Amino acid sequence: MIPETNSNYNPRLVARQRMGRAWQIVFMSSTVLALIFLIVLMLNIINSAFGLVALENTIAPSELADEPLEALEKEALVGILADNIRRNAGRKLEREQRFFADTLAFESQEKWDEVCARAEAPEGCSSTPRDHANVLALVYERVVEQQVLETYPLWDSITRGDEIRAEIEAQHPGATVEFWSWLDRNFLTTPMSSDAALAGVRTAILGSLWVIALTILFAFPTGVGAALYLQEYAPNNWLTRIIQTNIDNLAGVPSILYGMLGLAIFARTLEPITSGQFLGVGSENGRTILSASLTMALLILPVIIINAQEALRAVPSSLRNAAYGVGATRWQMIWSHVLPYAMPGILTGTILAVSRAIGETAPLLVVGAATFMTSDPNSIFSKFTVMPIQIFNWTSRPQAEFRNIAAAAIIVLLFILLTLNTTAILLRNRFSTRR
Amino acid sequence: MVANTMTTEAPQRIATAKPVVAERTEKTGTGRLALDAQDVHVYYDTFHAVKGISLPIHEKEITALIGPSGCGKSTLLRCFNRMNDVVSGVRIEGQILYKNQDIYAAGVDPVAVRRRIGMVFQKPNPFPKSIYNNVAWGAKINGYKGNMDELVEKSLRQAALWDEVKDKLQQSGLSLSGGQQQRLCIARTLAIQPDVILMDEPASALDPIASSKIEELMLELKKDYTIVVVTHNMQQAARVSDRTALLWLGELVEYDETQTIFTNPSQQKTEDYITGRHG
Amino acid sequence: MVANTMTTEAPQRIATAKPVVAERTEKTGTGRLALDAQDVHVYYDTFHAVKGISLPIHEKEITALIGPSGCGKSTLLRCFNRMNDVVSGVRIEGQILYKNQDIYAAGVDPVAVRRRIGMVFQKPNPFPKSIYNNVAWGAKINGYKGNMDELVEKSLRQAALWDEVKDKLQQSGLSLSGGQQQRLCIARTLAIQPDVILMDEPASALDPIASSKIEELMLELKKDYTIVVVTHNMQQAARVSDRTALLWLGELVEYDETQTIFTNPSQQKTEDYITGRHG
Amino acid sequence: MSQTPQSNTSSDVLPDLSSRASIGESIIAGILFLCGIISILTTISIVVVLVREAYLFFGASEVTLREFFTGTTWQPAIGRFGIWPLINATLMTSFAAMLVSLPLGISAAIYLSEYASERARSIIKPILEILAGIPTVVYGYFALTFMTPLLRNIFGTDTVDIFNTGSAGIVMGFMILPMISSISEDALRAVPDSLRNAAYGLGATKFETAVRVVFPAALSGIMAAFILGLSRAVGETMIVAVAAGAGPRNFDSWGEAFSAEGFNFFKAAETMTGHIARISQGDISYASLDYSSIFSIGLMLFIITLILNIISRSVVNRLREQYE
Amino acid sequence: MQLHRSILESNLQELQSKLQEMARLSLDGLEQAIESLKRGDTALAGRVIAGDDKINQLEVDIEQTVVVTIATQQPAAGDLRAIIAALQIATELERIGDHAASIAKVTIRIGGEKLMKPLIDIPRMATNGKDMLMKSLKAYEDQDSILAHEVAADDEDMDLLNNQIIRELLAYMVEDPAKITQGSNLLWVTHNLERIGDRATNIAERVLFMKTGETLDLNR
Amino acid sequence: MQLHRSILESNLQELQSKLQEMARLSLDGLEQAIESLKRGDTALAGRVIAGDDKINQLEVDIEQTVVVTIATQQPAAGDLRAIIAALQIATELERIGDHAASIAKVTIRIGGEKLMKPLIDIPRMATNGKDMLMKSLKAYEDQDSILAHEVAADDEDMDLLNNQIIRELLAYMVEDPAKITQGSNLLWVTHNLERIGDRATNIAERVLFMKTGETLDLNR
Ligand SMILES: Nc1ncnc2c1ncn2[C@@H]1O[C@H](COP(=O)(O)OP(=O)(O)OP(=O)(O)O)[C@@H](O)[C@H]1O
Ligand SMILES: Nc1ncnc2c1ncn2[C@@H]1O[C@H](COP(=O)(O)OP(=O)(O)OP(=O)(O)O)[C@@H](O)[C@H]1O
Ligand SMILES: [Mg+2]
Ligand SMILES: [Mg+2]
Ligand SMILES: O=P([O-])([O-])[O-]
Repeated sequence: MIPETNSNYNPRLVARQRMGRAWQIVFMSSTVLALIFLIVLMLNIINSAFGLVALENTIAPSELADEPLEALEKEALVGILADNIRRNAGRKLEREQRFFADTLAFESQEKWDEVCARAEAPEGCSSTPRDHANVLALVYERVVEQQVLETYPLWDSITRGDEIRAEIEAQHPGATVEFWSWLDRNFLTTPMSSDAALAGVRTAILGSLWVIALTILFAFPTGVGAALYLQEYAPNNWLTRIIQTNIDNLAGVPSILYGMLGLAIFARTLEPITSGQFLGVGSENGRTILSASLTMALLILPVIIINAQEALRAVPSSLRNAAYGVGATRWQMIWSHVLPYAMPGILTGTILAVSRAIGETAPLLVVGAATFMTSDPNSIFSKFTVMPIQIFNWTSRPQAEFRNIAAAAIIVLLFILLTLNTTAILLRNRFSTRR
Repeated sequence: MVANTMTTEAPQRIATAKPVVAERTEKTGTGRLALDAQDVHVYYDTFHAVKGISLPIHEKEITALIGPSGCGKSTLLRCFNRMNDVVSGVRIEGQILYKNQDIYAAGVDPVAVRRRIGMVFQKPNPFPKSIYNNVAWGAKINGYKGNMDELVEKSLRQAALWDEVKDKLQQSGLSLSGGQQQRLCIARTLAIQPDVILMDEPASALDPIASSKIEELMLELKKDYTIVVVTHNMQQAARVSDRTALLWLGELVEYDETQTIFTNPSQQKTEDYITGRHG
Repeated sequence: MVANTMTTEAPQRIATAKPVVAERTEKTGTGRLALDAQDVHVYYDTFHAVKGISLPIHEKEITALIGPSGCGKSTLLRCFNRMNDVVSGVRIEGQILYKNQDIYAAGVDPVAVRRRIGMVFQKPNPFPKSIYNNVAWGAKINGYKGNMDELVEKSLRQAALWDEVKDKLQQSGLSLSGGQQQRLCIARTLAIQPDVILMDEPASALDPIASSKIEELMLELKKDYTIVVVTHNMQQAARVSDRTALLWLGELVEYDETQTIFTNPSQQKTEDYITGRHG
Repeated sequence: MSQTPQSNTSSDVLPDLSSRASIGESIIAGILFLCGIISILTTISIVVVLVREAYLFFGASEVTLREFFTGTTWQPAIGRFGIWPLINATLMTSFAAMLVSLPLGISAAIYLSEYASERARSIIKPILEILAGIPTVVYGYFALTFMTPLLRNIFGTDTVDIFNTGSAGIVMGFMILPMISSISEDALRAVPDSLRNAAYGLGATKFETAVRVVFPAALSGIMAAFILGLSRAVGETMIVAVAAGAGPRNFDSWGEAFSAEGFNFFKAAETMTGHIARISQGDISYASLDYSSIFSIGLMLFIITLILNIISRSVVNRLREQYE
Repeated sequence: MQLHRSILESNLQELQSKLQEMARLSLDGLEQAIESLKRGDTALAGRVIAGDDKINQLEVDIEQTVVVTIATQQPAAGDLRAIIAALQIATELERIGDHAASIAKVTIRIGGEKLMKPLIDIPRMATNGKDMLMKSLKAYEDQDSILAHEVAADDEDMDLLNNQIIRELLAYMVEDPAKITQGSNLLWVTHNLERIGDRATNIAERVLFMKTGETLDLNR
Repeated sequence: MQLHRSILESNLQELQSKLQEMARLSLDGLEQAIESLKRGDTALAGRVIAGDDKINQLEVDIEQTVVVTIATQQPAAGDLRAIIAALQIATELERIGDHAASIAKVTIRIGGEKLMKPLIDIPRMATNGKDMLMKSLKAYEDQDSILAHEVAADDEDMDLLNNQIIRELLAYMVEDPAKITQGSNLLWVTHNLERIGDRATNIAERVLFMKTGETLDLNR
C-alpha cells in the first residue's frame, strides 16, 4: 500500500472500491436482463412455431385409397375429388383453374364453351391446368378436411409429449397426434388461406418485396439528393434551417401518422393515379402497392436523409479542401471524393431504414392493406398485403393455430431482417476499420 | 481587372503605411512579385478578421506568415487562392493581383485561380485513393494531356517521395505515415504545376523528424515555386523563410526579410513576439 | 516491495549500462530522488514499446523526456503513475520506486498512486463542470478535510490562473481559452497536493503564447513539485528542464543535465537529434 | 500607375482565370434542392391532412371541442367523443414502458461504455441492435402470447385481463430499451477519454469516474434518449393494438377516471394509436364521422410527439455546443 | 498572467552581473597596477597579477553561460545581440585584465629602481582609460548609444596622449641610455594603457551593435 | 530522404570559408609586413595597412552571419560551438590583421632609414607565428585537438624568442642611443609578433572548445 501521508486528505479507498464493485454488478445485470428478454422472445416464437398438434380428419386418407394419397396419379386424385365434393363446388374450382388441358372434369363442354365465350370469361378458360401438388392440396382441403383440434407448444411437446398424447387420446379418441413444423416449404410457397393448416405466406412475401423495392426506388435517390443538398450546397439561411429542422421532426413523427397521410393523399386524393385507373388498368381503389410504397418512402425518407447527412458529415472537410485545392469544381469534388467516401455510411443507413420499413405495420394497416389476399401481386397497381400485416392479422385471430402460423411467419420475417441487418453491420464494420 | 505594375518597386506605396515593409537586396528569388495583396480586408459576417493588409509576395521565395493564434494568418493565406469562397459568410475587400489580374475581379473563376495557386493544408489530407491516383486526379480533372505516368513520377520525385513509394503506387495514400502523406499532398499539388504553393501550417501535425523533412523540401521547392507558408512555429519560419510577416489581431505589424525580423526587427511588438515576451 | 536506498548515489548502478547517465553538481532541486524507474519494460500485447529503461527522477526538478514520435515517451511517462493500467493489453516489467516502494508491487492500489503522482495531459481536458468544481472535485473524492474555498483559491493561484477567473468561478471550465483550460487542469492537479506532476506534451495543443505561459508556470511549480514532462518540442525541453532524457525506439540514449545535452552531449545520436540531423 | 521597364516580365502568358461554363453544376444543384424540398411538402401534407379532417370532425354537429377535451367517454357509436380515455391509455402504456426502459437502458449503457471489455461489447451491442430491429408487431405477439400469460400466472387470471396495458407497456419498454441504451451509450462514449484520464489522474476509482464524471457529462444526451424513447412509446401502435385492448376504457366521470381503477394496469384499454389502427382497418367510408375522428386523434398525437421531439433536439443541441 | 521568460532573463542577468564583476576586477587591477608602478610596490603588483586569474575565470564562465543560453533559450533579436555583445565584451574585459597584469609585471621588472621621472602622464592616461571603460560599461548597462559615441571621441585624446608620452620617453632614453631599459618598460606601460582605450572603444562598438544590430568600427 | 539542414550547413560553410579568407589575408599581410620591414618598402607597407580593411570587413560579415545563423537556425551542441568558435576565431584573425598593419606602420615610421642590424630573428619569429597560425587553422578545419595542443607548445618557443630579441634590442639601444627610436619601433614589431603567437594559441583553444565543449586556457 501507498500510505496517505498528507493529513489533509482521507481517501477511504477500500470503501470506495467496494461500492464501485457493487454497482458494477447492477449495471451488468441490467444488460443481461435485456439479453434474457431477447432470448425469451425468440424462444417464445420458436416454441409456438413447432410442436405437437392433434388432428382429426373428416375422411381418413386410408379410406380414400390404399396407397398414400401422395403416391396417386393426378387423375386418381381428381377422381377422389369428383367422388367426394358436390358438383357445383367442382365446377367452381374448374372455372378458377382447369384440371386437365384436354378434358373437363366437372363441366360439360357446351356449358364451358358458353361460359368462356362471355365477355368476362373466368380465369380457368385461359389458364394452364392445375398440377399434381395443387390437386393434392385440394383433396386434403376439400375431402380429407383435416382439422386441427389442438396445438401444443414445442416446450410442452418435448417435456410432456406422452402426457399430451394421453390427454388427446382421452379427449378426442379419433384424433391423430403429429409433430408439426408450422414453418415448412409449403408455408413459404402457398398463398393465404382461411385454414391455418393450409395457409402460407407467399402472397405476403411477394407483397413485401414489391413494396420494398418500390420504396427504395423512391426514397434512396431522393434521400441522398436531399442530404447532398443540405450538406454540400445549402447556404446557411432560414430556408435551409427550416428544411433541416423539418427533417429532424419528421423522423420523430409516429409511423401511423404517415399511414393517415398515405390514406388521405395517396389512397384517396390521388386514387385515379395510384389505382392505375388513369392507365385503364389495376384495382378498383387506391389501396395499392404504389400507395403503400409511396407512404413507406415518405416514412423512411427522413431516416435516410439523416443517416446520409451523418455519413456526409463524417467526410473530413480536409478532403473537400484537398479537392478544391487542386482546382476541382464542386460537383467534381462531390462525385469523386465525397460520395465514394460516404457511400458505405449511406448504404448502411439505407439498409437500416429499409429493414425498418419491412417490419412496419401500422401505416400500411391504415393505408389499407388487404387482410385476406390469395392472388399474388403482379403490378404496382395490385392490392397488397405484406408480412407484418399478415402476422398482425393472424395474431389477432382467436383460434390458437393462427398463433402458430403467426410465429412461423415471424421467423421468416426475422430471418429476412436479420440478414439485412447483418449486411448493414458487416458493411459498417468493414468500412469503419478500413479508415 | 486592374493593370498594375508589378515590380520590385511595388511595395513603395506601402512605405507610407504604418507597418514597416523594408526592401533589401535580394539573396534568392527573381526580384519579381508572384502575388500582390493590396489593402485586403476579410470579414466573417461582422467580424473583421483581416484589416487592410498589403503584402507583396516575391517570386521563388518563401514568405512566412507568423503571429499569435487567431490573428488571421490562415484567413489571409486562404485569400490568395480564394479558398475562403468555400466558407459561408465571408466577405473580402481589396485586391490580390496575380499576373496583373485581380483574382477577385468579376468573371474570375475561383477554380481557375486554385489551379494556378495550389494549397497544402495543416493536416495531411490525401484522398482515400491509391498513391498514383492521388497525384493524378488533380491533373486529370484539369485536363492534363501529357503522359500521366511521367507526371506522377516527376511530381513524386520533386516532393522527395518517389524512392519511398515507387514500389507501391497502387497502395492507398492513407497507408503512408503522416510525413509521407504530407509530401504526397505536396506532390499532388505539384502535379497541377501551379505557380504558387500556399501552405497552412504544413508541418504542425507532424513530429519533429517528419517536420524537418518538409522544411528541407520547401527549401528545395523554392527553386521552382513561390511558397507562402503560415506557421505557428516561429523557429520554423526563421529556419526556412526568406521573408516574414508578423500579423497581430488582423493587422500587419512588420514585413521584412526574415533575418532582419529575427535579428533586428524595427517594431517593438515584433521584438517582443520574436523574443517570446508576448504578454 | 523492495526497500531501496533512495539517494543521489542511486544512479550508480546505471553507470555500467550503455546509455551514459551523467551526474553533475546540482543547481536546483534537493538532490534526492522523487521517483526511480529501474529497468522498466512495457509491452503492448507483443510489441515491446519500452525496453529496459532506468531513469532516476530528481526531486523538485523538471525532467524532460524527448525523442522521435513513437519512441515510447508517453508510455514511459504513464508508467510513473500507473495510467497504463487503464489501457488494455499492456504488460509492465521492472520497478518504479516511489518513497522506497515499488508502485507496481502487488497490493498497491493504482488509485492511491495516482493521488500522489498527478498527471496533466496533452489536450486540456477540464471537466464540464464549473471552474470551482473542476478544482474541488479531485480533492473532494480524496476526502479533503480542510476549507475547500481556500484550497481552490490556493490551487488556482499556484497555477497562475486566479486573477483571470476569480470573478467567474461558477462558469464552466470549458468556457475558458485553451491555455487557461490547461492551467485549470494544472490547478486541479495541484488541489490534490501530489508530490510529482507528470505532463504529457502539456503545451503542444496550445498556441505559442499560451504555451510559453505554461512553460513559465512549470518553472514556478518546480519550487514545490517534481515535474516530469514529455515534449515533442526539443526547444521547449531545452528552455524549461533541468535534466533531459533522449529516448529512441524504446531505449534510453542519453540522460543528463539539460545544458550538457544541448551543448555537449556524449552520444553521437543525441548530437544528431539535437542538431536536427535525424535521418 | 507608371509602367516601369522591369514590369512583370514573369507574365509570359496571361493565365485565363475566367469562369468556365457551369450550367451542368447549376442543374445538379437545382435537382438536389428539389429533393430537399420534398420533406417540407411531406410535413405540409401531414398538417394539411390532419387539420382538414379534424376541422371537418369538429365542424360536425355531433362534436364539440369542449367535449373532445373534457369528456371521459369515447364511444363514436353513440356520438360521445371525449378523448381522455385514449390519452389515459397512451399515458399508461408509455409510463410502464419508460419505467422499464429507462433504468435498464441507462444501466446497460453505462455497462457497455464503461465496463464491458471490447470483446463483450462487440458481442452485446449487435445483439441489442437485433432487439431494436425486431418489428413491433412481433413485440405485440410476444406481449399477447408470453407477457400476458406470465402476468396472469403471477397475479391471477381474475386480476389480469387477457388484454391489458401493463403487458403492452412492459414489452414496449423492452422495445425501447435498445434505443435508450444505444443513444445513451453514444452519449457516454462521446465523452472524450481525456475526461476519464483526467479523473483517473486525480485518483478517482472507476466507478467514480463513470458515475460522477462521465455520466453527468453525457446527461443531456441521456435526457434526449429519454425523451425520444417517450415519443416513440406514445406513437407506438402495433404492440398496443395487439395486446392492450380493442376498445377505449371509458369513464363515467372524471372522478372515476382518476380513481385507482382508472389507472389499473391489468385492465384492457385502447390508446390513441391503437384506436386509429383499429378504426382504419377495413373499408371505412371516407365520409363517415369515424374517418374524420381518427384524424382529430392523429392531430393530437402529432402535436404531442412534435413537442417531445423539439424538446429532445434542443437538449441534444445543448450537448453539442458543450463539446465544441 | 505576465510573461517574462524567467530563465532567459536570469541568464541575461547573470551575464550582466558577471560582466560587472569583471569590469570591477579589471578596473581595480588597473588602478592597483598603476599604483604599484608609482610606488614601486612589487607586492601589490604580484597581487594584481594573481588577481587576473579570477578575471580569466569569469570570462570562461561567461562564455559557458552564453553557449548554454543560446543552446537552451533560443534567444533572438535584441536578446541575442545582447548575449553576443556580452561574449565579446567579456573578451575585451579579459584583455583589459591582461593589460593591467602586464603593467604590474613592469612594476616587478623595474623592481625597487627609482623612476626616471615622477609619473604624471601615465597615471593621467590610466585615469582616462578607466573613465572610458567606465563610460562604455555604463553605455552597455543603459544601452546608451550617445555615451558609446563619446567613448570613441575620448579615444582620440588617448591616442594623442600616448604619442606625447612616447615622444617624451624616447627623448629621455636618448638623453640617458641608462634609462633605456626602464624607458622601454614604461613605453610598454603606455602601450598597454593605449590598448585599454581601444578596448573600451570596442566595448562601445558592441553596445551600438546591441542597440541597433549594425556593426560599426569606432576605431576607424 | 536524407536530412542535412541545408541552410544551417551552408551557413556553417560560409563561416568556414570566410574564416579561411581572413586567415589567408592576414597571413599574407603578415608576410608582406615583414617583407616591407626587411626591404624598407613603404609602398608595400601601405598596401598592407590598406588591406586590413578587407579583413575587418570580413570579421563584421562573420559576426553578422553568426547572429543570423543563431537567430534563424537555432543551432545546438556541436553546431553551436562551431559557430561561437568561428566568431571568436574571427576576432583573433582580425587582430592578427591589425598586428600585421602595426608592423607595416613601423616600416613607414622607420622610413628609408637603414636598419641597425640585418633582420634575422624577427623574420624567424614571424615565420614561427605564421606556422602557429597555420597549424591552428588546420586544427580548426580538421577539428584536430592534437594539433591544437602543439600550437600551445610552440607558443613557449615564441615567448623565449621574444625575450631574447627584446634583450638583444635593448643592448643595441644602450650601445647606441641614436638607435633608440628604431629600437623601440622594432621592439614594437616583436611585441606584435609575440601577440600573433598568442592569437594562434587562442585559436587553438577555440578548436578544443569546439571539439569538447570545455574551455581551457592554453596561454596558462
Ligand atoms: N469560418 C469562420 N467564421 C467566423 N470566424 C472565423 C472563421 N474562421 C476564422 N474565424 C475567426 O477569424 C480570426 C482569424 O482566424 P484564422 O483562422 O485566420 O486565424 P489564424 O491566425 O490562422 O489562427 P490559428 O493560428 O489558430 O490557425 C479568428 O479570430 C477566428 O476566430
Ligand atoms: N494502446 C496501444 N496499443 C498498442 N501499441 C501502442 C499503444 N500505445 C502506444 N503504442 C505503441 O507504442 C509505441 C510508443 O508509443 P508512445 O505513445 O509511448 O510514443 P511517444 O513517444 O509518446 O510518441 P508520440 O510522440 O507520438 O506521442 C508506439 O510505437 C506506439 O505505436
Ligand atoms: Mg490557422
Ligand atoms: Mg506521446
Ligand atoms: O591584446 P593586444 O595585442 O590587442 O593588445
